Amino acid sequence: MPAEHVAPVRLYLAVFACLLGLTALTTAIAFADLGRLNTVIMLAIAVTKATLVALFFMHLWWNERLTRVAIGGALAWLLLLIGLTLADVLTRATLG
Amino acid sequence: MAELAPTVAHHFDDAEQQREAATFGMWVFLVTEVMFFGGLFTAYVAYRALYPDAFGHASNHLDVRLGTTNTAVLITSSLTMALAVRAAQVGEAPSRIVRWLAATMLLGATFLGIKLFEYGHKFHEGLVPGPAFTYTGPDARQAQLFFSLYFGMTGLHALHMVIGLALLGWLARQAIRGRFGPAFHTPIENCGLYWHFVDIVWIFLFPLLYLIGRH
Amino acid sequence: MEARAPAVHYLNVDYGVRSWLFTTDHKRIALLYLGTITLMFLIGGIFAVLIRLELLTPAGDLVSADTYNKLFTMHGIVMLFFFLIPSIPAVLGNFLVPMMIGARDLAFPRLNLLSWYIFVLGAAVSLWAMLTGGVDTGWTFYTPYSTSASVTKVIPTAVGIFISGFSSMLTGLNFIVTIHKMRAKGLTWFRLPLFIWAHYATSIIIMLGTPVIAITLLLVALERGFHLGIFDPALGGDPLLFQHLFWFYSHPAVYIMILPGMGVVSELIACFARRPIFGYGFVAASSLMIAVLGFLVWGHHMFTSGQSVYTAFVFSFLSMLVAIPSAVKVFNWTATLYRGSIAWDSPMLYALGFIGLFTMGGLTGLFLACLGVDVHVHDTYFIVAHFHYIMVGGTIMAYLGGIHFWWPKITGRMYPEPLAKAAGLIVFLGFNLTFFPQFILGYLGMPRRYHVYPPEFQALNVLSTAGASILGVGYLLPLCYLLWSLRYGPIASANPWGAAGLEWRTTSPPPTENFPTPPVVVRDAYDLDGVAAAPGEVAVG
Amino acid sequence: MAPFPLFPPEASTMAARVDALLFFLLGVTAFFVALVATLIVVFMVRYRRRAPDERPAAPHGSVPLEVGWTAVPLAIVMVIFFWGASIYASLRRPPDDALPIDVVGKQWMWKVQHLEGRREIDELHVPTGRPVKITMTSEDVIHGFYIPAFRIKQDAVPGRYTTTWFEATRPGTYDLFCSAYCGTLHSGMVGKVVVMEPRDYEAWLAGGGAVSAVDAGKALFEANGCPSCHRPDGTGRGPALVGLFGSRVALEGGTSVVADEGYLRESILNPQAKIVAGYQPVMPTFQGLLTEEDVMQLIAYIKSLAAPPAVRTER
Ligand code: HEA
Ligand code: HEA
Ligand code: HEC
Ligand code: CUA
Ligand SMILES: [Cu+2]
Repeated sequence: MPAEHVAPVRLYLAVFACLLGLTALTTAIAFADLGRLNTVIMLAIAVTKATLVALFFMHLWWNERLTRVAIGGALAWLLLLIGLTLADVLTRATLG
Repeated sequence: MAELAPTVAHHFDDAEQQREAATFGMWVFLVTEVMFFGGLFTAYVAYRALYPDAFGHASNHLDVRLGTTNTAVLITSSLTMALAVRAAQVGEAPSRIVRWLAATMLLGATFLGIKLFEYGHKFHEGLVPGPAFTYTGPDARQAQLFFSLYFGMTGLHALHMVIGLALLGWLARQAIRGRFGPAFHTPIENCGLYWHFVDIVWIFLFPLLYLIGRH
Repeated sequence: MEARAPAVHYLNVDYGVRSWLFTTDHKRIALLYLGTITLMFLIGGIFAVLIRLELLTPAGDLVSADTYNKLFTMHGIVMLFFFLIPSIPAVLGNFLVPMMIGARDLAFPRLNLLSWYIFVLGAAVSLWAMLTGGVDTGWTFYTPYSTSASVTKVIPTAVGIFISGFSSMLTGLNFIVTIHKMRAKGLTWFRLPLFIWAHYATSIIIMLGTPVIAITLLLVALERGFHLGIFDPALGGDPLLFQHLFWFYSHPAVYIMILPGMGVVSELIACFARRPIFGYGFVAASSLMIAVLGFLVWGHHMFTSGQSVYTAFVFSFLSMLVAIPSAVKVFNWTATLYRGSIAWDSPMLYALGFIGLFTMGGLTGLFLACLGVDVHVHDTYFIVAHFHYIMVGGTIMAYLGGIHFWWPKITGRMYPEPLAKAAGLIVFLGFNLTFFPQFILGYLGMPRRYHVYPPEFQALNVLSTAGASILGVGYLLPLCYLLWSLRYGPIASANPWGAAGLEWRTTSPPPTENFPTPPVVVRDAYDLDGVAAAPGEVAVG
Repeated sequence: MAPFPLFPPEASTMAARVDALLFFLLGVTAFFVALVATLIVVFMVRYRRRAPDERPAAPHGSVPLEVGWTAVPLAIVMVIFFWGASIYASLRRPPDDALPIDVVGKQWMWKVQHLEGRREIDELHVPTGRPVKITMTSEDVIHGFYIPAFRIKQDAVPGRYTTTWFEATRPGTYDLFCSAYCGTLHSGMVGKVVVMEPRDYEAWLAGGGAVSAVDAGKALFEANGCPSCHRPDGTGRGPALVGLFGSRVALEGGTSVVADEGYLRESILNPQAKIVAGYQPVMPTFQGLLTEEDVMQLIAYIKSLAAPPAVRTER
């Protein structure tokens, strides 16, 4: 692993500003009626925010690849759990 | 989750190996945390898909202003936490490390305070699942599912916050004693990872519980 | 030449209860686990004996219906969560993972000790619940029975299992970090013993699966205790959601139970056939394949539950695929024997018994993965036979084989070989007599978890009970002679079997630090170059 | 001791299909178990260690072999999968003309309602040579409706309907078990399936003298005030239910759904879940006011309200 990284304070502040901005945005969007798009946008914003936190506050950006593989694996597995469960729940009605 | 040991423990070759092991170990621990919350998220997604309207109506009973405020509070606490880790990394004085930790704790406590207030409010409105549930919307039964998930998810999240606060308190004690510096700051770094993770969970809970289905 | 025990080793560096209860030595912790899970096995075994006695006659004449329901529930819970899941990883894995990779200990020794305490706490809570009323939901805790209908101690039992889950996560975490970060110099991934590969794959499953069962049981407890209605059909909740969450862990968990056993068998076969495992890379990769595919098949426990037809097809299809890596292992083991130099020592007999019974159990798993047949045999004794073949015939055989094989390393003593062979034979015969008739019973349609049953099923049940009594003797035998050997067994040499693993290149028993000097690896796994030709001496080189 | 069979009777059209697959699987199993066991024993003897310092050559591995013993099992399991899936597909798709019978599971009994009126407990009378479709649910916990002689099994799940079907082939009396663990008397939740020649079945049906499910449903329909909103001509506050069953219903929000038993059940117990396009969500829930059996009778009645084709297309 490369020597430990010290991130500049400015970067932290920039990330922080982004996070606050996205929070405001997502709340604002909640009150606009965009149909299905609402949910999609809000989830996209949440994913972006989470990625920012993980990459910079949690130093994933500078970490060895192994940690990214580990956490990526966890997310893939979570999607698997949700995906296959949802597949059942949503297609059950058409039985028979 | 790290073994606290300022010197190299007998079974490690050197401090580098020890630090790598601790950081990697923490990430592997976070993997289990993802799956732990994952079970609840699965339940949430399944029911949201089955009862979109009921969940939409029910979510309108949550207070968006408080939710947004809490999101901002938690994000700020992540910033102060990151700065605390940084202070240790670059070898700032213990008092400065402690200052950032204290700020993080204060923000964390604020979050919990607001949450508690919200819970109290729900209690008075009869939105706590069980015999005291008095919601009378068109789909009261499914709304009860929503509030079960709401309390389950935010409750588990709050529990993590409480544990985080305890860890931070412990860190602050160690920091006062000058235990952390550029050579050794694994505990503060790992607690930071934990704290940020809890923040990320909230980043998802906020839109899922408060926002989707509003208007 | 008479073997001599080393003057100082991990067992005698320190004496007294405290030196054990506060130890951070992975080898001592392994022994703490060994003691605990042996106790658990006996408790689960007593439940099994009572089950079999009750089923001797069609009527419910030995115990009441409620008691019977508690018996099989507690039998399943104790055997799975408190015996089989920790068995090989927490005992043999704990002892051997650091030694096999040339490390002085696991990465987080104190977490390792903590995991044992957590395990004991979890077991104690569950056992307390069982002693003060018991629990009757079946080990599967299906809702809504567990959340609303059962009047037994569901919450404390679930909490006990919840707690013990953290113990297996700590063990898994320790293994993963240790295997990644603490391998000896020169020990590349493809020089790792297959035992390590198996434990690595197992740990991945533990880390990804166990949290889900933890949260699921927590939700059951909350629903029961605090009316949090997550699965409640009266609120529009979905009982099948519980089953999804439960099996998302519990199917992969069956691979937590079998993979370490497969790792043990690979070591035994390599040692007693005196040659590296045929197709090493394929066997290693198949462990990872099982870990990955194993997560994609959980719905095969729900073919008759009312789940969607389409997902049933998907789960059945993927269940078929998961059989392939297991087949690869079986064929490679068999091919290793070809032109080997096969010693008929007792651990090898256990390993070969494993292959046979696992093949049988695994192939009957295909009957269940096959949609058309599973509809008929689901929830019958066919299932009971299937999983006992794999878990009792497979994993426990491997576990016993491993315990015998590493006994000299662990204790510094040899056990009486003829008795060990006899025990192996008794277990094998008793096992088949117990569980083979259950396949027939299952196809005939005898449902599982039945306290009373139609009289035409009696003959086969009598056979099964007779077999169980033989099996019980077969299990008690090693318990006796292994204990006996602690005191009276001949002193073991450093490498009594002439095996190649790093763990044999240190004294029996090893010192606390495992190796006098950190080993450097220059050869592939199972390469016997540099190991003394005749078993007995510490190899040089 | 009672006589002891080693193989269950084959009494449905499905039984022979399942058994054929079973024998194929047994063949595969016997082959591989015998193969592996023989090889192990032969190698053990042939290559037993003769001298303590024997050093066999290390194997070199063989990719063709590895591919071979991956591909052959793969081919076999694909056969097993498709074979099993085809049986399952038929099992989950009841023929349209199947005789409907409703079953409610409850700790610890099976309650059976024949369309024409007879009700029974822990007994099920069916004719030979005619497909029978069982629609089931549970009043409490999950139960398992299992008839080994027919090789069918289906869990009865509280809160929803599940179905299975069979066509009995041989008159006789067979076991009916509850296969899903459901508490104290799980093993006592057993009954008999009596398979009769069609003539005998008709005679048996007529013998009960009870009101038919449709009539019982009609009575419930009136007693619960449904007609105040659901008039046959559609002039009430709710839609006409004539010809509803099996048709596609347009819902508020632009989606649509086929009106099967599950939809009807939901419309009665949880009317707000799916609102018919053009109507207000004013229908009260009947959750807690009707038992599962009542709901099944209401549905039988609604199903009986067949409509002239013209009305159908209009919906
Ligand atoms: C260690 C435990 C363990 C293991 C390893 C397995 C392995 C497998 N299991 Fe099993 N299973 C259980 C423990 C285990 N199982 C338990 C406890 C239950 C019941 C739970 C409950 O309800 O209480 C259960 C139930 C169960 C079911 C649900 C049945 C039901 O409830 O209706 C199914 C269905 O698909 C299934 C399938 C399989 C398959 C396909 C494998 C495969 O992984 C097997 C692969 C192995 C082989 C195939 C053998 C080797 C192959 C050869 C020698 C070559 C020839 C190969 C081919 C032709 C392919 N199992
Ligand atoms: C590791 C797992 C494991 C193991 C080892 C066993 C071991 C055995 N099991 Fe178990 N079994 C399960 C896991 C296991 N089982 C599970 C998960 C279930 C499903 C539960 C459910 O449905 O929820 C089950 C269910 C189950 C049933 C079905 C019950 C039912 O559905 O109604 C039966 C019936 O025969 C049975 C029998 C046996 C027998 C005879 C043994 C034998 O191998 C046991 C042999 C051991 C001994 C005989 C012990 C020796 C000790 C003594 C004799 C005591 C002496 C005492 C002192 C000295 C203090 N088991
Ligand atoms: C207060 C009036 C009212 C009463 C009483 C009432 N309903 Fe309804 N029902 C409605 C309305 C309005 C709708 C359409 C909106 C909707 O889907 O909820 C409807 C819809 C339905 C539907 C779905 C119809 C379709 O076309 O898809 C069924 C089935 C039904 N009701 C059955 C019943 C039964 C059975 C009863 C009595 C036990 C009953 N209703 C009592 C008002 C009523
Ligand atoms: Cu009803 Cu088992
Ligand atoms: Cu499985």
